[in-house]
Amino acid sequence: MDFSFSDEQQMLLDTTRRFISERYDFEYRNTVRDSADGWSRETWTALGELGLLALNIPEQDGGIGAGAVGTMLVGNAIGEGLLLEPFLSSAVIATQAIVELASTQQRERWLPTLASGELIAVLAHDEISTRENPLQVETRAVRDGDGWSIDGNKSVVYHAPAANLLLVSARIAENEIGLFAIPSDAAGVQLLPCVTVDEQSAAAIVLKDVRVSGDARLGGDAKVALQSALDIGLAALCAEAFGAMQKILNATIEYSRSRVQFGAPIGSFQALQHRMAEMLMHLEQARSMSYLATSQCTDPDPLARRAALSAAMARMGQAARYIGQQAVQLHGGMGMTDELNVSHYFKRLLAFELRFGSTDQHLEIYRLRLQAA
Amino acid sequence: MDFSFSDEQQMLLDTTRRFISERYDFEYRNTVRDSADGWSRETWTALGELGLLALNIPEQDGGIGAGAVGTMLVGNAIGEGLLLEPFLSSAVIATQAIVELASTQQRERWLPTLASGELIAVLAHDEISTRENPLQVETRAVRDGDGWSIDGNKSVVYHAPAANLLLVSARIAENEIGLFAIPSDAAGVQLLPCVTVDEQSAAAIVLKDVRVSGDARLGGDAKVALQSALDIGLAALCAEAFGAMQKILNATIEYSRSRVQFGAPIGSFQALQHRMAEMLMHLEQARSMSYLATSQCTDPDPLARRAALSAAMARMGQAARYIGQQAVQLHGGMGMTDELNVSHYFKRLLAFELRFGSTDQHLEIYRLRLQAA
Amino acid sequence: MDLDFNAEELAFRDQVREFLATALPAEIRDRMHRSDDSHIRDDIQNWQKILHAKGWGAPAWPVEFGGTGWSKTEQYIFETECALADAPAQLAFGVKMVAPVLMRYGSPQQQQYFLPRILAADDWWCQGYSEPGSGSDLASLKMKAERDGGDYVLNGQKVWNTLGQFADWIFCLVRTDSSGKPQRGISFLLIDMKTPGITVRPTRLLDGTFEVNEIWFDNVRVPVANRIGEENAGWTYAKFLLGHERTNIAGIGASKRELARLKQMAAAQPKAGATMLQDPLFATRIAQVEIELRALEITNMRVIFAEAKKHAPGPEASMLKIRGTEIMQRLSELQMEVLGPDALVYRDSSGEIARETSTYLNLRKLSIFGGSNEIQRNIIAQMILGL
Amino acid sequence: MDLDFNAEELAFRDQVREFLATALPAEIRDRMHRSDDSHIRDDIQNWQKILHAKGWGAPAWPVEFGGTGWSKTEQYIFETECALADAPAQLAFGVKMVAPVLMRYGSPQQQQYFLPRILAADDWWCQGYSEPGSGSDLASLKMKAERDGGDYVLNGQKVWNTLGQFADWIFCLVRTDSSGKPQRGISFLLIDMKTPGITVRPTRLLDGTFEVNEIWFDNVRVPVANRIGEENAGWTYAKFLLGHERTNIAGIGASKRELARLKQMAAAQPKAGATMLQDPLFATRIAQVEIELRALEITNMRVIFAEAKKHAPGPEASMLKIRGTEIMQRLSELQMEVLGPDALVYRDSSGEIARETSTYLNLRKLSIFGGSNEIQRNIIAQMILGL
Repeated sequence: MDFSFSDEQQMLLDTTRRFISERYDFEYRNTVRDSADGWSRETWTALGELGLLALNIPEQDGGIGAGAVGTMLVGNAIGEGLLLEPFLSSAVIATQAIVELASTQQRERWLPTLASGELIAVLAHDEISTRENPLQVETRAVRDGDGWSIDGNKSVVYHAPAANLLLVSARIAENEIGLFAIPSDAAGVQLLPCVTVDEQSAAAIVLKDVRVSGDARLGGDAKVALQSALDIGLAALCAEAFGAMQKILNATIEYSRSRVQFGAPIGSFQALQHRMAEMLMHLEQARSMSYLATSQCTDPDPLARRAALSAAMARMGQAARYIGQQAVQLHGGMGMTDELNVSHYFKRLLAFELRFGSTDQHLEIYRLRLQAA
Repeated sequence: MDFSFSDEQQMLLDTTRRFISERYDFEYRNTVRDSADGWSRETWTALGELGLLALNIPEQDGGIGAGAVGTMLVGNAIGEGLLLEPFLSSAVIATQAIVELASTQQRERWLPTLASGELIAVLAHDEISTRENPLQVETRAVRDGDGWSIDGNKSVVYHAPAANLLLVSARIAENEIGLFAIPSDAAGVQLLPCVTVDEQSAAAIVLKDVRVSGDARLGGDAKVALQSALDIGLAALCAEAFGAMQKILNATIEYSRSRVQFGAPIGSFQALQHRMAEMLMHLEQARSMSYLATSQCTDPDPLARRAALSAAMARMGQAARYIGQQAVQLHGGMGMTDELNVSHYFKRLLAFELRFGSTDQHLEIYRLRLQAA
Repeated sequence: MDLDFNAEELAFRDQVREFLATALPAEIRDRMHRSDDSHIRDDIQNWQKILHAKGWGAPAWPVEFGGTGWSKTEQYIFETECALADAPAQLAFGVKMVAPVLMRYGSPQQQQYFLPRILAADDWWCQGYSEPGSGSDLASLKMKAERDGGDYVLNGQKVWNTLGQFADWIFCLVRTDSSGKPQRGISFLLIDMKTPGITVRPTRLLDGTFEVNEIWFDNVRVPVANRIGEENAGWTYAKFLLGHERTNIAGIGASKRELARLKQMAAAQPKAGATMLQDPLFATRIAQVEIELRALEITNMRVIFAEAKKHAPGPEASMLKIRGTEIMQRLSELQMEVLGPDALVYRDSSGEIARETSTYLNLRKLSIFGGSNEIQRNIIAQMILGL
Repeated sequence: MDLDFNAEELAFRDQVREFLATALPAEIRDRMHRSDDSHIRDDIQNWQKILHAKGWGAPAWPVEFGGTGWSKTEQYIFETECALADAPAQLAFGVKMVAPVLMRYGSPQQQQYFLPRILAADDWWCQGYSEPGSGSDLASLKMKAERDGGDYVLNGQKVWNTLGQFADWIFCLVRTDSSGKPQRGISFLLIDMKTPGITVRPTRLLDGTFEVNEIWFDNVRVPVANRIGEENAGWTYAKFLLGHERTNIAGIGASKRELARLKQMAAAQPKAGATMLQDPLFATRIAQVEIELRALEITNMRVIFAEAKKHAPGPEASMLKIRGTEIMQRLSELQMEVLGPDALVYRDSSGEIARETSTYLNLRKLSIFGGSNEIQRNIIAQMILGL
């Protein structure tokens, strides 16, 4: 039992936090949000220069190989800073899928540019059918000479408009899923851009007879690697959510100290004090569950991994909702405005509840396992 | 829409309340509780003299025919006074079953003595099997010449040790239930007395080859009448529970006004004020649902009746738990003692949650209806 | 005791339903159904004109002022049916807020000028109460009104002004005396929004909409004749108004409408070979809110019944406000949960805003505005429990 | 970061498990399993003697006083395993409460006399803190101790004294000075329960049991030598003690044990052709509490890890107390719900008390005693959040 972090891990956290405090304050973030792209290439390049895009690239591939704990700490800071750049999408999930599945040639082609930020890749996986079963893909890839022809519809893919490369999951046979690397400007690929509730750029993707060569496919059956990439992404998303929760609670405590009503700071009212105490307990339970997700997201036992990750998501979803809603409530009308950061954290936490399965879905996964035991 | 009560109804409430305040204070109640029988014959006779045991006897049978509303108001007062006498068991449920099913001869025999309190009858119905389905009776009655032989096990029957007459439900055929009036001292009847969590006298009943004559049976198939008696009983139990909730909340408010900690009455602390405000909202929602149960417990449409009664039980069970637990909590250590009435109300409310189906069971009944709609 | 409507009440309800079925323009109803606020000023004003033509422009007003003379129960039935039919809510600031104050405390001239114009939707009213430092603690408001001849000269700022961007008139609480207790020294003014020196700045909310405003007053001159009642007695009028604002605060009709929508959504959402409505846990969540709403409906009718006897809305309205807003927020949570990952899309490629998500965000205000739910709990503790 | 126990910690756990499997007498374990308190004094004392013989009589004490010298983690493992094995909890008043005060503030004579006797279960200790008017507001205590030669003369009343009916000694907070702030003027005395003038009156609780007492002091003479530390400095010692009382406050082991029992009960209770464990709603309720417990277990270990570095238990213990007691109460609610109507029977015809029902009633105390959960929230707000 050890809750300390290595010097290297701590440095990742400090580096990211320092970058955010120096280069990505709330005002700058709002400029980025209001820009046409909704994210900042400049920030992205800087993150690459700091090495943060190489966290999930193994050392032998020229990366940092920071593992789940390093990713968690950076994720915390990214959640704290509400970054709008595709860290989770490209540097965690897509990178992990490539690391797991790609051939030597593909690795050499993609990993260095992923690390620098030149290449942005996103996993185009979710569909209507994956809501109930994350591996139930309806997009189909059929043989087309040496290559493949791909047809299907992908629902909201975070940061797809920013991506050069789409990693598209497609069903090849009844029980086989392939992962295909498709340039986002390939013929037959149509992006339907949208803005997510947490104001990130995303797109639904329509694939119509998209022809790719044989070497566009990464590895063989992609099911295990897909699940692995999604699970590592889930743990990183938990880390982001925890960072956001911590910040929104701190903002609430600060606000309650300075906001005076009836001649006293509202933080001196016992009912509000107890509310904030409750928020803190949610926060600490969420921190514990974020640790659990991080330490179990690479567990080779799929059942134990599922149970731990679902427990984490169920508990953190509950914390996200309670902390988020109460933070807005305690800010009063100010919490409803776009002007304070509290509403932005609130929306990020709402998106957390909606990505990677809802609180109830994870509760169900956990409950079914409990009933089967 | 009319929430007023008739003068007659209001008088029933006033009469019962006056009787309790003059003759059944907390001290007296504790003497009754600690007595060997656990209830007071003297009180029972007095209730009969006040006419309160004839509430559910129709006027043409010499009763008051006060209906569900009158029963509710008396039930409120009985819950407020935490009476230990078999009002609900005998004067409501058993009386209703007799009124619904009994022949003229049986009515003439039983109803006058029920009204005076001389006769105490209880419905011996619940078994292990009725927990899931209230009409799933495993006790069997088989023909024995002109009469019947009855075998089975009845679980906790409130006030059975006080009863002269047991109304025993028994299966006659696959889809037919008979109700049999059996003297409690009949051969083959064994009472296993127990004390309930709300300190009322009760018993499990073992029936071994209990022989009764043909005229011991009340009416034909008893299913409809049984459900009717149980439903009227349920509404009356809701009324008792509401009375108890109101009293325990008032006791809590009073206590919070007088108990001084940190130099101020604890009722001046905002967190506790808000807790009591929440308790009040539960109370008012419970009152509304008690009204609903009362007005729907005789609804001829069985589905509408089920939905309304289950909604009432689910909501009132939730209120009973919240109000009961918080009342003990706000009384601090004193709430844990036998000395104050708060713990007695708390236990009465706990029993409310366990009788006539749990909160979750009623939620399920309601939910299934909603899904079927 | 009878929980059901009697024959007369049912007949009245049928009359309202029939009117709504024929008189509510389809395009308004459809926009309301989609929470489309793009024509909100016109939709509200046009509907008010239709109601006025029918003689139903002011359900709660006495007949002598052009009201319906309806009982509390009839008013409740009317509002509930309107909400169920997706009719726009009447603009409360005129009909329900400033009008009762005018009727009770206004001068004959004020009454004669303003009340008919409110009925006929000639004027759009808004409210100037909250200030940056005065939210829950309203009595601490600071906006100065200094006498200068026959005028007050106003300087200061109001916030959380709802829909004031469309307003012709605003009623304001202003400080006319700072010497005594804060509740003393407040006056109640009616102000023409076209008066020079008024600047309206919309506040961007978390859902991207602009439904509240900051209003700046820079040497704004308001005739003394536009004051309601006595100088420095505004707090009395504001408290009177507060009671009236809360008559339909439980929002039973709106919640019933959204509950029905929730069930439809859940019945259409696939889950485990069936639908989300068939999911035991989710259906239990729906059942719980439906039961809570049923209880609140009865509680609401009880309050109406009691008020009809003693006339003034009491602190019970605080309970209706808390539970009513909790139910509305809960329904919007559950609707969002039915959408699941689809609720992530806030604005799709056609620029369409996702109704359920934006509603969820927007409805966080319910427990904050109109006297926060914490303030309501204080009121319950103090006014009902006597703590 | 590693959430799992390392090899040494696992080896230690196995050692504890093996010891418990062999050394815990079956009849004690069975009584504890049934929540049978009929032999509670003997069971606790006998188990303490067994632990003492093994050298484990005082897991948290330093070696020089006869303790184990175990790390915080080892102490946590030991207590968790003991609870899982249905071993009686050690009597906290001696080993965990008065002993740390003696070690830190006691005189050498006091240490030499009392500590070995605590270890060997020679003395049963109890606590005299609360008074009728001083519950949450402990500093307002009034019990008078007046100097008379080499003695204090005590007059007053203590309440909520747990298991004092068996006690040989009591440690008391008494008032030796009423002139200044209430926290000043309190002294900490060790009192022989056989001293003339002490009357113990058991308090009947809502579950019919007698586990707390009122203690009356009528001119009770206590030698000044039995005072801990300085006169009027007792509040300091009490605060020090309070921290120590809360090390294992989350009760992870006990909750894990009761969770396992809950699942067994649910798996044995028929429901709809299957069992209650197969019921989606009830299983969800179990899942929620299991997840909360898993999170609290990690939170608890985090607190232990942090404490091991800075030594003093901090206000984080308040979080563990609140969540830990909520979980224990929730588990007992759910056990009672499995029993359903059977939980109505409190005492059956054989005089047997229903375990689950009486436990449910009894555990209401968890959120009240040991610093109510409201007081803990105050502590969190003030000490952690700085409000």
